[in-house]
Amino acid sequence: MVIFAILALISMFAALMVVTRKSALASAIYLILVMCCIAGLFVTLGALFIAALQVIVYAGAIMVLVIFVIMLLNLRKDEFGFDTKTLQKYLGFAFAALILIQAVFITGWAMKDYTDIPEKDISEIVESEGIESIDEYLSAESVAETLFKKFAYPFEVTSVLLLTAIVGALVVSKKRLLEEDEEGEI
Amino acid sequence: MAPVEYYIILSAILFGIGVWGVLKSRNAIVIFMSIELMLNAVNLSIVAFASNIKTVLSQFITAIPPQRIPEVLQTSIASGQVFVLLVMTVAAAEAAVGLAIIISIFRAKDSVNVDNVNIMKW
Amino acid sequence: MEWPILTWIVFLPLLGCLVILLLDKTWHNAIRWTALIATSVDFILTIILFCKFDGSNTDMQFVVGPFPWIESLGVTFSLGVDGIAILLVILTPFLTAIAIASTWTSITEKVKGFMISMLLLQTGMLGVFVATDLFLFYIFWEVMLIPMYFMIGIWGGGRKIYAAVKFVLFTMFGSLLMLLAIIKLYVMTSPDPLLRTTDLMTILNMKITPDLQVWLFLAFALAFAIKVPLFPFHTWLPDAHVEAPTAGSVILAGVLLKMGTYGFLRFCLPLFPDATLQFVPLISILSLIGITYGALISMVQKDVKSLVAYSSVAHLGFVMLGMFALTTQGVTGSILQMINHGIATGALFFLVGVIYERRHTRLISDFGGIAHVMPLYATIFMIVTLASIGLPGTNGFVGEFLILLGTFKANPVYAVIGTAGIVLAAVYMLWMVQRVFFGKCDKEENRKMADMNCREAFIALPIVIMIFWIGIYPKTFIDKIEPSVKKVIETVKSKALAGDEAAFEVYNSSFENAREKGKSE
Amino acid sequence: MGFNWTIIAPEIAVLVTGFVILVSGLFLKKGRNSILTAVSFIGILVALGLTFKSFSLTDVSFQGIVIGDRIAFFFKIIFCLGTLLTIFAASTYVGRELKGLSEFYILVFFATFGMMVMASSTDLITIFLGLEVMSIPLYVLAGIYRKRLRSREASMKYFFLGAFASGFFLYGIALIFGAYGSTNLIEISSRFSFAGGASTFLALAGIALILIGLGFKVAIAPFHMWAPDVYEGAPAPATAFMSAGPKAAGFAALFRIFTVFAPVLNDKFTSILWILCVLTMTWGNVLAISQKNIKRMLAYSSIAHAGYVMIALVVGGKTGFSAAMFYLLVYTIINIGAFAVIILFAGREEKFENISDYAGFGFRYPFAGIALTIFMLALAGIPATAGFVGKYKIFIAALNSGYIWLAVIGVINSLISVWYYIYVVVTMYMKPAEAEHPPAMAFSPTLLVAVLIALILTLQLGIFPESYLKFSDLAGEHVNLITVFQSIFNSM
Repeated sequence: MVIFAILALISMFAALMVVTRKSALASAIYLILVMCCIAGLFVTLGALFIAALQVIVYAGAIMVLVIFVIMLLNLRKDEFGFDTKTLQKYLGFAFAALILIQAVFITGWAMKDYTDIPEKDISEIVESEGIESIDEYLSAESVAETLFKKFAYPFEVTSVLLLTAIVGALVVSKKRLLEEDEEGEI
Repeated sequence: MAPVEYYIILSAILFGIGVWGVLKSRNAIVIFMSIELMLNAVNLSIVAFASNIKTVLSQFITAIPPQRIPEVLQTSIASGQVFVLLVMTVAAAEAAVGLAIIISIFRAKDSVNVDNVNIMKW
Repeated sequence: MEWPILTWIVFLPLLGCLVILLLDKTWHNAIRWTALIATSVDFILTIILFCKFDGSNTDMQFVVGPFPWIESLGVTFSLGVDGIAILLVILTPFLTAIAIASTWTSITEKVKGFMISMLLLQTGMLGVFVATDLFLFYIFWEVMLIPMYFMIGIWGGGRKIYAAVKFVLFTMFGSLLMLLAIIKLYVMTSPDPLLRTTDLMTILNMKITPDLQVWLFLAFALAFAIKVPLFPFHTWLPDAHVEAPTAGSVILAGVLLKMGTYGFLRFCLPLFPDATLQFVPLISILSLIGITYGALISMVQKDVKSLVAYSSVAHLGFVMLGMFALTTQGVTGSILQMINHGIATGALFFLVGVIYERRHTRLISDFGGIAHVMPLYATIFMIVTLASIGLPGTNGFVGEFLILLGTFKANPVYAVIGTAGIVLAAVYMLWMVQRVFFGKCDKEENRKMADMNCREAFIALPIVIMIFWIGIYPKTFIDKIEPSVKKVIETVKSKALAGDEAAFEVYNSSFENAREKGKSE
Repeated sequence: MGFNWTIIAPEIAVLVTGFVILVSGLFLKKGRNSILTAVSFIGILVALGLTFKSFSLTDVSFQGIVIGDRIAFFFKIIFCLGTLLTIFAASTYVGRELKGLSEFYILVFFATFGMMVMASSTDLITIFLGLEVMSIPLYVLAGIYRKRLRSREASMKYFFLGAFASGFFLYGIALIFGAYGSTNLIEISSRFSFAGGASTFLALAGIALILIGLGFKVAIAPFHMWAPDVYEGAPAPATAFMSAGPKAAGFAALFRIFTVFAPVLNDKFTSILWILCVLTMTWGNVLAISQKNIKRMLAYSSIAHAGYVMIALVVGGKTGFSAAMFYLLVYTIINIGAFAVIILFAGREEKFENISDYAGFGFRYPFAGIALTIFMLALAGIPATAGFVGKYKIFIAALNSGYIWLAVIGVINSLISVWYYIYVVVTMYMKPAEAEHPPAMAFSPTLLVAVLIALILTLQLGIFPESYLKFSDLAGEHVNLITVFQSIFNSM
C-alpha cells in the first residue's frame, strides 16, 4: 500500500510535468520516470515479466528514440511555447478535465460495484481442480504459452504491423524523394 | 497490495493528463509523448484488471463449464499481460512512423510547432 | 403472351437515346430526325393504345407484369393504364414531338445532349403515368428531374443556373418526403419482410388508420402540390418556365405539371380517402387562391413568357379545384383540363418561342401591331388564346365547364369564386393579345419579321386540330375516362365510409345541401 | 473448431501480394509501375476469388479469434473491391507524380490486410491490431506526395488524431476486459446472461470510449475534424482509398461490438447515438455546401455518409446491419469512382482541385463529365443509381423500427446534399469555361478501367440490385455472433 502510494504520487507528479514542461527534453525525462513508476506498479501487481518489458522496451527503446529525435531536431526556443490560443487552451483543459472526472468516477464507481461479490465460488472450484495458487499464471512461461497458443493470430498480425511501420518510416524519410524537395514545393 | 480500484483510478488520472497534454500542447513531440502517456495508463489498468480476474470471473461462474475454469483463469490472467505486450508493439510501431513524420515536417518548416504547420484551416 | 405495348411505349424513347449516342455529335440533322422519329412512332403507338382502350372497363388495362424486379425490396415491374392515365399517355409523346420539332432552328449547340435529355425525359414522364408500383413510380418521378434540370441549366437563358437548381431542390424536397411515405406503406404491407411489396394493387387494399392517413397524405400531397404547383409552392415555376428553352417550357407546362395532378388522382385520393375528405376545404381554398393570385399576377407581367407561366398557376388551380370537388363531372373535367392546359399552354410557349427566335425579346412592350406583319401567326395565337380562356367551341370551355359544374354540385361558393377566375383570365390574356398583335406596328424591327414558315405552321396544325376536336366533340375522350373516374370517386367514398363513418357523414350532408341549393337556384 | 485456413485465405493472399511487391520493387527498374499494377491486380483478384470461394463456409479459427462468417466475407468483398478500384485509379498517378513508388502499393495492401483483420476477428485486441495495421499505412499514404507541403501536414494531423483515437479505443477495451474478464466477443456474449447489474457500468464506459475511438476513424460528428484537412492534403488516390475501405472497416468493427453489447446498451445510450447520428449528418452536409475544394467537399460529404450509416447503427439488428453493409458497398464503389475522375481532372501536380476549376469540363471531356455527373447524382441518392437503393434500404430499416424522425432528418439531409453535389454538375456544364484552358487530359487505360467498373456497378446496383441485396441480407443473418458460433460448434 505504501509502495503504491509513493509510486502513484510520483507518477502523477511526473505525468503533470510531462505535459507542462516547456522543454521537450525535460518532458521526455519525466515520461521515463512515469514509465518506471508504472513498471514498479506492475511489480506490486505481480506482473514481473511485463514490468521488465516496460523498462526495457518503453523506457529503454522507445524513449531513447524520442530523445534521439529531440536532439536531432535541435529545436529553437520558441518551439517550446505551448499556449498560443487562449480559447483553445481552456477548451482543451475543460475537455480533458471532463474526461478525467468521468473516467475516475465511472471506473471508481463501477469497480466498487463488483468488489462486493464474494470470491468463494471461484476459489472453491480452483481448489477442487487442484490449483494451489494462480500466481504462476503471471509468470513468463504462462504468458508465452498464452501468447503462442491462444493469441497466435494477433501475434502474427503484430509482425505485419511492425513490417508496415518499417516500410512506412522508410517512405516518410526516403532520400530519393527528399532530394526533390529542394526544387520547390507546391 | 493496494485495492485494485486505486490502480484503476490512478490509471484514469494518468489517462486524463495524457488527454489534456494532447489537447493543449503545441509541440508535436510533446503531443506524441502525451499519447504515449495515455497508452501507459491503459497498460496499467489492464494489468490491474488482470490481477482482479478472480472477482470478475466469479460473476460469470455459471457461464463457464467447471472443467474449463483453470484454462479460462490462466488465459484471462495471462492475456492481460499479452495485451500489454501487444500494446507496446503498437506503441513502438507508432513511434517509428510518428517520429519519421515529425522529422519530415521539421525539414520542411524548420519547426515542430503544430500552429506553424497550418496551411489548411484545422 | 400479348405484345407488351406499354413497355414499348415507355422504353422506345430510351432506344432512340441509344441510337443517338452512336451518332457523331456533329450530325445535327440526323440526331434531330432520330429523336423526332422515335417520338412520332411512340405517338403512333399511343394512338393505337387509345383505340384499343376499352372505356367501359375501369380496371388497369394492357397490364404488364407484375414481374418481380427487386425481390428483397418487394419491388415489382408492373405497368398498366386506366382511364385516368390514358389521355396523359397520349399527350406526352404528342407534346414531345412538337417540342422536338420546335427546336430545329432554336437549338443549334449541343444538339446531341439536348435530344438525349428530351428522350430521357419522355421515358420518365411516360413511366410516371403508367407505373403501377410505387417504387417504380418514384424512380420515374425522380429520374425525369435530371434531364429537365440539364435542359434548363444548359440551354436556358438568363438566370438559368438559379432556375435549374431551384427547380431541382423544390421538387426534390417534396418527393423525398413522399419517398418516406412510400417506405412506410411498404413496411405496413406485411410484418414479414419477405412478403412486403410496393405493388399499388396490394397497397390499395390495405387498411390505414385515419391518423396515419393524414401524415401519409401530407407527405404525398406535398410532393404533388409542389409539382402542380399549388399556391404557396409555386415559386419555382415562373423561374423554371421563363429560363427554360422553348422546348423545355412546352414539356414543363404541358406534361410535367400534370404529373402532380395525376399523382393526386392516382395515389392520394384512393389511398387515403379519410384524409382526402379532411383536406378538401384546405386544398380547394388553396386552389382558389392560386386561381386568383395567378390571374392577378399575370396581369402585371411585362414578359409574355412569364405571363403564360403565371397563367399556368391559375389553370392548374382549376384542375385541383375540380378534382377535389370529388364529383364525376368535376374530376372528369379536371382530367380533361389537364390535357387542355397541356395543349394550350404548350402551344403558347411554342408560339412565344417563335417570336423570340425572330426578335430575341419577349417583352410585351417591344411588340405591338404584329398582326399586320404576321397574319398566320396572329390567327393561330388568337385561337390558342381563346382555347386557354375557355371560349365555347374550344377545348378549354369543355374542361372548365365540367369543373365548374362539378364544383358547383359540391360547393357553390367555390364555383362562384372560380368563375371570377375565368373572367380574370380572359382579361389578362386578351389584354396581352391586344398589346402584342393589334394597334399600330410602330417598331422598325417588328416590320421585318417573317411570318411562320412551313415547319412552324406544320407544328401548329395538330394543336389547332386538337383544340377544336376536344372543344366540339369531347365525347371521344370523356367516354374513355368517365368510368374510371367514377370508380375512383366510389373508392374514396366507400373506403372513407368504411373507415370513418362520422367524417363521411359530415361530408355527405354538406354535399347533399349543396346539391339542393344548386337545384333551388 | 480446427485450424481452418480457408477463412483467412484472402488475408494471406493480400499479404503475399504485399511481400511480392516489396521484394520486386527492389529489382524493377524499367516499366516498374505497370508491372507493379499488374501484380497488384492479380493479387487482389486472387483475394477476391478466395473470398468468394469461401462464402458458403462458416467457421472459426485460431481458438475463436478469427471468424469466417458471412459478415466478414461481405466486408472482405468491399475491401477487395475498394482496393481494386484504388489501384486502377492510382496507377497512372503513382507513375507520374510518385515516380512509380512501389511502397504505395505495399502500403495499400498492408492496409487492406488490416481492414480484413478488423472485419473478421472476434477479439477486441485483434480488432485493435487490425485497426493499427490499417491506420499506419494510411498515415504514411496521406503524406506520400512529399512535394506538397499540405500532404505532409495532412499526414501529421492524421497521425496525431489517429493515435489519439487509438488511445481511447484501447482504454475502452481495457474497461471491457475489466468488466468481463475477457476480450473475446464470443466469450463475452456467452457471459452476458450472467452479467447481472454489476459491471454494466464499466462495459458502458468501455463502449462509449470505443465509440469515440472508432468514431474518429469513421469520422462521426464531434470526432470528424481531421477528415477535411486530411482529405484535402493527401494525394487524390490516397484520399480515394482512405475514404472507402477504412470507413467500412471501422463500421464493421463498430457493428460487431455494438451487436454483442446490445443487451447492456440502454435507451440513454441509444439516444446519445441518435444525437450523434443527426449531428453527423447535418454537420457534414451543411459544411459541405460552402466548400470550394472538391476533395474537401467530398470529405464533408463522407462525414454525412457516415451519418447515414449511423442510422443503421442506431437501428441495429439484422435489418440495420444488412442495410449498413449494402450502403458501405455502394458508397465504396461510388466514392472511388468519383475520385478516379477527380484524379483525371486534377491534372499534373493536382493543379485543378477547386470546384470552380471544373467550369466547362463537362463538354471538354464528355465521358469523364458524364461519369462524374452520375457519381455525384449517386452520392446524392437520385434513383436509378446505387446511392438511391442504399439510402432506400437504410430508410426502410429506420421506418421498420419506428425511427420516423431519424428517417425524416435523413431525408432532409439528403436534400441538402443534393445542393452541393448538383453544384459540381452545374459548374461542369453550366458555367462558362475559364479563359486559360487546361492542357488536354486523356484517360490512361487503367484509370478508364477504374471509372468504367465503378460506373457499371453504380448503375447495376441502382437498377438491378437484387443479387447484391440478397447477398447483404444473407450476411445480415449472421449478425448474432453467439448463434453463429453455436451453429458452428454444433455442426462439428
